[in-house]
Formats: sequence, structure tokens, C-alpha cells
Amino acid sequence: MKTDKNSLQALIFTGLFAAIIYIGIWVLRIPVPAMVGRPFIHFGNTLTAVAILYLGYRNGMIAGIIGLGGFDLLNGYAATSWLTMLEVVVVATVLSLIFKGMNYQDSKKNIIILGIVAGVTKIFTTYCVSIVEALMVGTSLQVAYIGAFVSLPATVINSISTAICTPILYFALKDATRVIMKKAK
Amino acid sequence: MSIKFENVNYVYFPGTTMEKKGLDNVSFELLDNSFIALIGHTGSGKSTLMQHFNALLKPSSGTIDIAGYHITSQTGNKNLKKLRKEVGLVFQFPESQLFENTVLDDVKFGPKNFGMSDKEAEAKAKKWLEQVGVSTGVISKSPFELSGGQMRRVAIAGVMVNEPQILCLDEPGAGLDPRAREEMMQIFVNYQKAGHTVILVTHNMDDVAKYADDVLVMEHGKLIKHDKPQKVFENEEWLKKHYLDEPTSSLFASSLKGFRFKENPLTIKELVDGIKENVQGGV
Amino acid sequence: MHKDDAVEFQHVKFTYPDTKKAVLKDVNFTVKKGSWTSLIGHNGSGKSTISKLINGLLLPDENSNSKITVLGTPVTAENIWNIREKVGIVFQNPDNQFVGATVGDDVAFGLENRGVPREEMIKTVRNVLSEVGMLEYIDSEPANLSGGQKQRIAIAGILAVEPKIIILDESTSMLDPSGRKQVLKIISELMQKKDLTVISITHDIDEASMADSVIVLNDGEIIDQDPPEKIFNKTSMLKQIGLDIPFTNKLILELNKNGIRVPQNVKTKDELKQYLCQLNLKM
Amino acid sequence: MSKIIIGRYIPGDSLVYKMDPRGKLLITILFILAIFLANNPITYAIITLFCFLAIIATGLKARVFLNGVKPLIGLIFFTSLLQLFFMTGGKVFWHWWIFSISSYGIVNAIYIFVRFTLIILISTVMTVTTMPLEIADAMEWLLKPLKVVKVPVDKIALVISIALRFVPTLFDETLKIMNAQRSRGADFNDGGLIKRAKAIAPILIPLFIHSLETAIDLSTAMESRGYRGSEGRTKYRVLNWSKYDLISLAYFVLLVGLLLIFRTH
Ligand SMILES: Nc1ncnc2c1ncn2[C@@H]1O[C@H](COP(=O)(O)OP(=O)(O)OP(=O)(O)O)[C@@H](O)[C@H]1O
Ligand SMILES: Nc1ncnc2c1ncn2[C@@H]1O[C@H](COP(=O)(O)OP(=O)(O)OP(=O)(O)O)[C@@H](O)[C@H]1O
Ligand SMILES: [Mg+2]
Ligand SMILES: [Mg+2]
Repeated sequence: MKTDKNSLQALIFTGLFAAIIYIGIWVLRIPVPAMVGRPFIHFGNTLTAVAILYLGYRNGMIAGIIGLGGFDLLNGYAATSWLTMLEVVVVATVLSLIFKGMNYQDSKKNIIILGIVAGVTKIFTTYCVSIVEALMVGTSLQVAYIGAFVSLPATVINSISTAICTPILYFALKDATRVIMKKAK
Repeated sequence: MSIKFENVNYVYFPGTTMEKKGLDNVSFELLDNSFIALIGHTGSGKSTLMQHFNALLKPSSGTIDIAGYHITSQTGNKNLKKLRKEVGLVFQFPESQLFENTVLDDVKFGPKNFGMSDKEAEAKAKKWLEQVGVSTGVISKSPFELSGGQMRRVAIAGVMVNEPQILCLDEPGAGLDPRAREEMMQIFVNYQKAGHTVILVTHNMDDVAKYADDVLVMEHGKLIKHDKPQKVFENEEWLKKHYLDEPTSSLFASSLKGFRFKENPLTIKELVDGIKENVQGGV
Repeated sequence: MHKDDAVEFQHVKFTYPDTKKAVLKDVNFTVKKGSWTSLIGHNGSGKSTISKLINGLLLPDENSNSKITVLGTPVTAENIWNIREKVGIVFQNPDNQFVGATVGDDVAFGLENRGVPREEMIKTVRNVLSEVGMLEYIDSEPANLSGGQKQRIAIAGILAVEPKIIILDESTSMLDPSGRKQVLKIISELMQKKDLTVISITHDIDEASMADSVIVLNDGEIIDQDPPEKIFNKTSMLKQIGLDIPFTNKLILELNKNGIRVPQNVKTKDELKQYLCQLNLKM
Repeated sequence: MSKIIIGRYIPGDSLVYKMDPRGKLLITILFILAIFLANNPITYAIITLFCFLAIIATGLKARVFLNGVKPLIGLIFFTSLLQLFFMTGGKVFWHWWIFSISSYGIVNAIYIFVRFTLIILISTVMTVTTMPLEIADAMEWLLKPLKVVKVPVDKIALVISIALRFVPTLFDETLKIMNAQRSRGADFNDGGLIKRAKAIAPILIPLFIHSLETAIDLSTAMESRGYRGSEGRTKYRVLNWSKYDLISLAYFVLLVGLLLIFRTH
């Protein structure tokens, strides 16, 4: 599936992956206490990271943009959905560059590192997004910093879950795919 | 310890515009160790009813007594594990629940969740894989490598391995070739004979006639009949009215002019016996 | 190739890449224009592979004397788009072939691919939807349709591009009995009206009995091709390769076993009925 | 089959519904940008008025819009309060450690409150009156210029439509898999973070497998129906500009005009 990113099958799977990401936010969520922001851990970010590693830079990024961004767009966060999409671009770029630096060797160690990178990048991008959101509604810069800072804990928890789950899912998925594609190729 | 539903109602999405009655005042009692068929056409509420057997859905009102549990709308999610062990549910196309790296590990998933040690779980899993006809050669393969029929067997083993008192199956034969279907049914009959209750959701009236002791007929979320197969298939008019098929044998029998059958023949065996009586009886 | 033939396979061998064993070994058969042909065989016997070879989704192993011809055109890499104009396949899973966002979009998909102008498309879509009795659903989304309805949409989508051959690859196997009946009824009506050639791959004995000709496939080899009455009389062969036999033949078998000798020339259900009635009167 | 609804679309037939989704999407974006023009009580009043008129034009109940704001109400208050306590300038009424309440702070907190709420309301107008499918069509149109810089817009459009098409199907599948695993004793609402994270593998792996198979089946079905890429295809679904798009454009121009006149320079 990775070999030919333009094959119809690969594009369809990208669409289905986007749908899974959407469902990952919607159905698979764990409530966490938080002062502000969305007080639940969802698996959208994890699945996006997995999509990027699994489908490659372009298709993974598209799946993430559609899944995460589309969720926001359709579910009441339309005004800031473009920021979510930008976040995906950043995460996809960072992950893909590092993965490339690793020569696409998906050893256990590498994927764990990439999971952590995804989590950390996400903390950074979410912080920036919070600031932009605050500026969008017209706060002063200082207030934007503080606001973004206060919403960090929930993000950190989400990022930790991303770091933990990405490797688990990546390998499970890869094993299963290898078998299916062997059967179907 | 029979299964008893009393005035069970279930509403999907209560209080919204999409509100929909899934079960409408359903009451019945089922005997232990029997083979029960659950029939009704698409959307009649069979799957909804089935999911009440192990409290995946809880009644909006009414009560259910099953496997020593008393379930009402107030029943919490805690402590349902034992119930889930005692009431096994096999969903339609159950191969879609497989996820582990090996067949063996997948079958062990249930027993381990229910608190069995790894060793015990492995022994049980091996036993049940053999029972459902999965050869030992494939148990360390990935379940996704198997053919559709084999995957189905593994998935069914994954539920039977918990040795539930009550085993519910939603069209376990769908999409299989005839031989595989037949073998599958035999496994369930044997399970019932060994002292368990089997509840089978099916569209195949010949299977109902052949295997069931007791039949539940659903329509629009209501239980419209609960009786022995002989009684359920007794009235042609009634069956037509509710869009239910007759077993092939009784259909054939009723088209034989001049024949008299003591009892409506539901299976080929009964039909042959009946024909024999007719053609030889006059001698 | 005879000019009355819709499909002809000559010495076709097929091996999936990365596998060593050929799944089809020297397959030869012809399908007459305007006929209904059933293809039966157990799970994994190679039925779907044959259907994909017919419209060039797969190409046979390189071999000088192997040849597939569809309506006079050899199936080769250059011709596949021509062939696909003439051959439509309805697949097994209703969900996985519904491409469009709504019923109308889905039916139009094939027309869009062929660059048909929009005005014409709108007309055709409405026409074919009314032919399968689904016009009122033109704006429905797939999530709101039953499996049987989705398959009818799939048929409409194929009719829209006016193919000459329709292949049903277990298209009814995931449907309930009423959905199955509807789909088959529509196909047989259309076949008359539009002079279609139908190839149906199925495990359902009643569906296979509707055909003019039945091809029996076992482990990648064609072991028989004959009209259904003849094929289904070869009960021991069918049993041996794990296929079902129709009710009438089962009954005849049982009657014979029970001392009621049914003459060889009694083959169909009606003949059997007649024979039994006569027998009863004589008594 | 469950009849789930993706997103927040509510069926209706007021004039907002009759607009072209492209128009709605564009005007919504422009409207949000226009809010930035407001910088004094009059302009805020004008834009609030225009926003409420748009809400009325949808013909939907007020509750729909309250529900849109509800999940974010905490964040709105929180942000406004931060502004209230941290903004300095003007007359100071109260001061403690790093916090203070000043006249600037009060005014700005109110502005933020209004602005935040308006952004949510106006985007709610779009989301509740436009079907996800229409939004997707509009996005495809918006993306079109990117073709010039080699963005594979057609492919993205295909991916979007597949995603939309399969969210309900995969949703059903997810629930079914969860129920099947629950029947095998799996527990998704119990234990700490890691335990719960691990518990999703039995849901997600089958879901991936199912999707892989769907991708294989669907691509086979599409190819056998003659799909060979987006070139040379005609389109069954087309978007049509209507007079309502002109009306709303005029409405928007009027708004911007008024804002430009009344804003303080
Ligand atoms: N998750 C759900 N959400 C909302 N409605 C549902 C849901 N599941 C089922 N229903 C509705 O409840 C009714 C009964 O459905 P159910 O699945 O129990 O029928 P069934 O008898 O099992 O049908 P089938 O033979 O097709 O499996 C149907 O009208 C269905 O649309
Ligand atoms: N893409 C593939 N790659 C490798 N082997 C395959 C592939 N598809 C099918 N096979 C194998 O080829 C054989 C024939 O498969 P095919 O799908 O044609 O069978 P079938 O008769 O249609 O079976 P069913 O009744 O289960 O649909 C099987 O053994 C199958 O495992
Ligand atoms: Mg059901
Ligand atoms: Mg097949």
C-alpha cells in the first residue's frame, strides 16, 4: 500500500483512515478533568500520527487534515478548524523529516521515538494554536500566553497518550496489514 | 435458572428526534438446555433483543432475569463481567472481531479477560479450537491468513471457549458454503446436548424446523409468537401475513393434493414418514 | 468463438502473484448470449477469480494457447476498458461497492467515468432507478438503505451504462430472504427486457436452479457444465465436493431410501408432486 | 443499522438553506474576518445585529444556537476573565498582586465575550444549515486554484468523499466490534490511562482490517465500473449559484460598509 501512493486502493484507504480518525475523536474518548478546553482524551491525534507513519507524508497528512480538521469543521469548532489542519501539517512534516532521517527504519526504538516526537510536537503546536485562538477573539498577547499555558495540562495528557499508543497501534496495524496484503496481492 | 423477560421495552435515542422503539413490551420465559430459534424479518428487533441477553443493552423499562442476574434500567455497568462469561454472544460475521497476532492468542482473549491464568486459557483455547474444527497446524498463524470459513470458526471458538451456559448466535452460517454451514450447526447442536442453552438468530426456516425446540418470532420490536416450531408453522395464513417463510418440507406437503398428514411435516424426515403413511397406509 | 457466445474461456490458467499454486488450472467453458449461467463451487474454489478475469480486473497467466473472449473481443491489457463497457459486476458486500454519497450519485458513477454529459446522465439515472423500483430513494444516503436496497442500486448503476453481461458474484449472500428474492426477481425481469447475459456465482441452490446452465467448479477446475436439472441429479458428485443439493433431489433420495421408489425420469418438483399424487390415488 | 448523523446539520428550507454552499462558506469566512473591523460599541452593536439577523434568517430555533455555544461557554468566560484581570490601562478599580481590574479591562473583556460568541454563532449558522456533503463540495471548489501549485485537488476530493461516505458505516462497525469484544470480557471504561489505551487495540485493529478489505473491494468495484482517474470525467453533482447568494453578498457588503463608517480610526 505504501509503494504506490497514487493507486486507487491507497487513496481509498486514505479516505477510510480519515473516517477512522473522525470516529477516533467521536467515539473513542476518555474524559479527563480539565479547567478549559476539551476535557477528554481522544484517539484522533494518535491515529493521525499512525496515519503519517503508515501512509506516508502526503496521504497521512491528508487523512489527518480531513479526519481531525473535518471533525472540528462539522462539530462546532468550524472557526478554528483551519488551525487544526495547520497543526496536522506541522506534525506530519516533523514526523516525516525525522522518519526520513531514520531511513524509514521502523525499528521498535525508532517508532517509540517518533511517538514521543509526535506527542511533543503536538504540545508545541497546541500551545501556538491556543495563542492564535485567543488573539482571534481579541485578547492581548500576554493574556493569550497565559490562557494557552493554563490549557496545557489537558494537552499534555493527550500527548502522553499519543506517545504511548502510537507505537502500539503502528506495529499491530503493520503486522495485520502484512498478512492481509500478502493474501490480497 | 431459566431466562425470563418481563415487559421489556427498549428505546434507541430516547428523547431525540431519532427516537425509535427497539423492543416493545417483550415478555417470555425460556427453558434451560433448550435450542431456541429467534426469527423475524430485517429490522424486527432480533439483534436488539440479543444484546439484552448479556446486558450490552439494558431495558428502558421492564426486567430481565438471566444466568442468575436481575437486570433493569438501573443496573450499573460494574460486575457485568460474570454475566458476559455466562452468556456468550456471537455477532453476525464474527470474524470481524479478530485482532490478535495468532489464532491461539485471539481465542485466549476471552478467558484471560475473565480472569483465567495464561496456562489455563491456552489449554481451553486449544480444546475449543479443536472442537470447532480448526486444525492445530494453524493455531500459531495469524488469524487474517485463514480463509473466510476458518476465520469464522476461530471467532466462534473465541466465544465458546468461555463455555457460557447460554450461547447466542446471530446468523452464524451467513456467507458460508453449504458444507461449512451444516458442520457449524452440528457444533451448536452438540453444545446444546452437552447441557447448555443455545439461541440461534436465523432466516433459514429449515434450520428452525430441524433444530429448534422453541421459537421466538419478532416483528416491529414486538414478540408476536413464542411457541414450538410445530405450532409456529401451523397456520399458513398467519405466516403469510407476517412475511415468514414456511419450511420447504411443509410447503411441499401442503401442495400435495389428496394427502393427509397427521402433523404438518417440518423436516424431510417427517415429510417422508408422512408420505409413506399416505401411500402405504391405504394398502 | 461462436457468434452466439458471450464469454469463452480456453485453457485459462491463473496464479495470483506471490503465490505458487495456480488457483485456476486449464479452465474451459462458454456462456451463451442471452442465457443465465450459474457458477457454483465451495469457498475458495476460484469463482470470484473467474469473474475478475472476465472483465479484465485480472489477466490470465501468459500462455500461448490460453484465451478469454468476451462478445467477440479478446480480453487483453489493451482491451480492458472496452470490455468493462460491456460487463458489469455486482459484488458480494453491499456496502463496499456503494461509491456515491447518495443513491443518485452512485448510479451516475459509471456514467461520470465515461464522460457522459450531465443532462443525459440525469435522465438515465432516473430511468434505471425506476427500473429497479428505487426512484423515490434518489436522494437517500447509503446509511439509510437496507442491504437489499443497496444491491438494487448497484444493479441500477450497472444498467446505467448498458452492459451486455451482468455478473452476480454472490450478490445475494449477505441479504435476508426477502432482499434476496427481490434482487433475483429484478434480474430475471431485466434479463428478458434487455437481452442480458447473466452469470451468477452463488451458494444458494434456489438461485442456481434459476439458471439455464450450471457450471461446477472444484479447486480451480471445471468438473461439469449442464442444465440445472441434470447437474442436481448428480447428487453424489455434489455431495463429494461439499455442495448442497436441492430440496426435490434430497426428497427423492430419502424416499428411495425409505422404500418408495421414484422413477429416474422424475426430476423436477412438479414431476415429483405429480408422481406422488398418482401413487396416492392408486393406493 | 443505526441512523447516526454526522456533524450538526439540521434539515430546513429557509433562504439560508437555499444558498450555494460555496457562497455560505465564503461569506462565513469573510464575516469572521469582518468581526476584526469592530473596535467600538457602535460597530460591535452593528455586527451583533447582523449576526442575529443571519440567525433569524435560518428559521431555526434559538436552542440550536445556544447548543452551539454551550460547549465553549467555559472557555469564553475564562478568556474574558483573563482579559479582565490582566489588561491594564484606563482607570484602575482594583489591584492585587498581578491581577487588576481596570476600565480598559472591563471594556475589552466585554468585547472579547461578544466577539468570541459571534464567531461561534456565525460558524454555527453555516454548520447547521449546510450538509457535510455540501461543505465538502464547497471545499473542493475553494481548493481548485491550488491545482496550479500541483496540489492534487481531485485526489483530495476523492479522499474527502470516501471519508464522508464511510463515517457512518465505520461508526456502526466500531460499535459492533466494541460490543463483540465486550462480550468477550473486554472493558473499555476501566483502569488507568495505559490500560485504557491498550484496550483500544482490540477495537482499532479489526477496524483497520475491515477498512483494508473495504479499500480492496471498493477499488475493485470502482475499476470495474470504468473508473480511471479524474480526467475526462463529467459530474452528476453540480453546485448552482442562486439569487440568495447575491442577497447575502449584498448583505455582507452593507455590513462592511457600516463597519468602515462607524469604526474609530
Ligand atoms: N444502534 C441503533 N440505533 C438506532 N436504531 C437502531 C440501532 N440498531 C437497530 N436499530 C433499529 O431498531 C430496529 C431493530 O433492529 P435490529 O437490528 O434489532 O433488527 P434485526 O431483527 O436484528 O434485523 P436484521 O435481520 O437485519 O439483523 C430497526 O428498525 C433498526 O433500524
Ligand atoms: N488476491 C489474492 N491473492 C492471493 N490469493 C488469492 C487472492 N484472492 C483469492 N485468492 C485465493 O484464490 C483461491 C480462489 O479464490 P476465489 O476468491 O476465486 O474463490 P471463490 O470461489 O470466489 O470463494 P468464495 O466462495 O469464498 O467467494 C482461494 O484459495 C483464495 O485464497
Ligand atoms: Mg440483526
Ligand atoms: Mg468469491
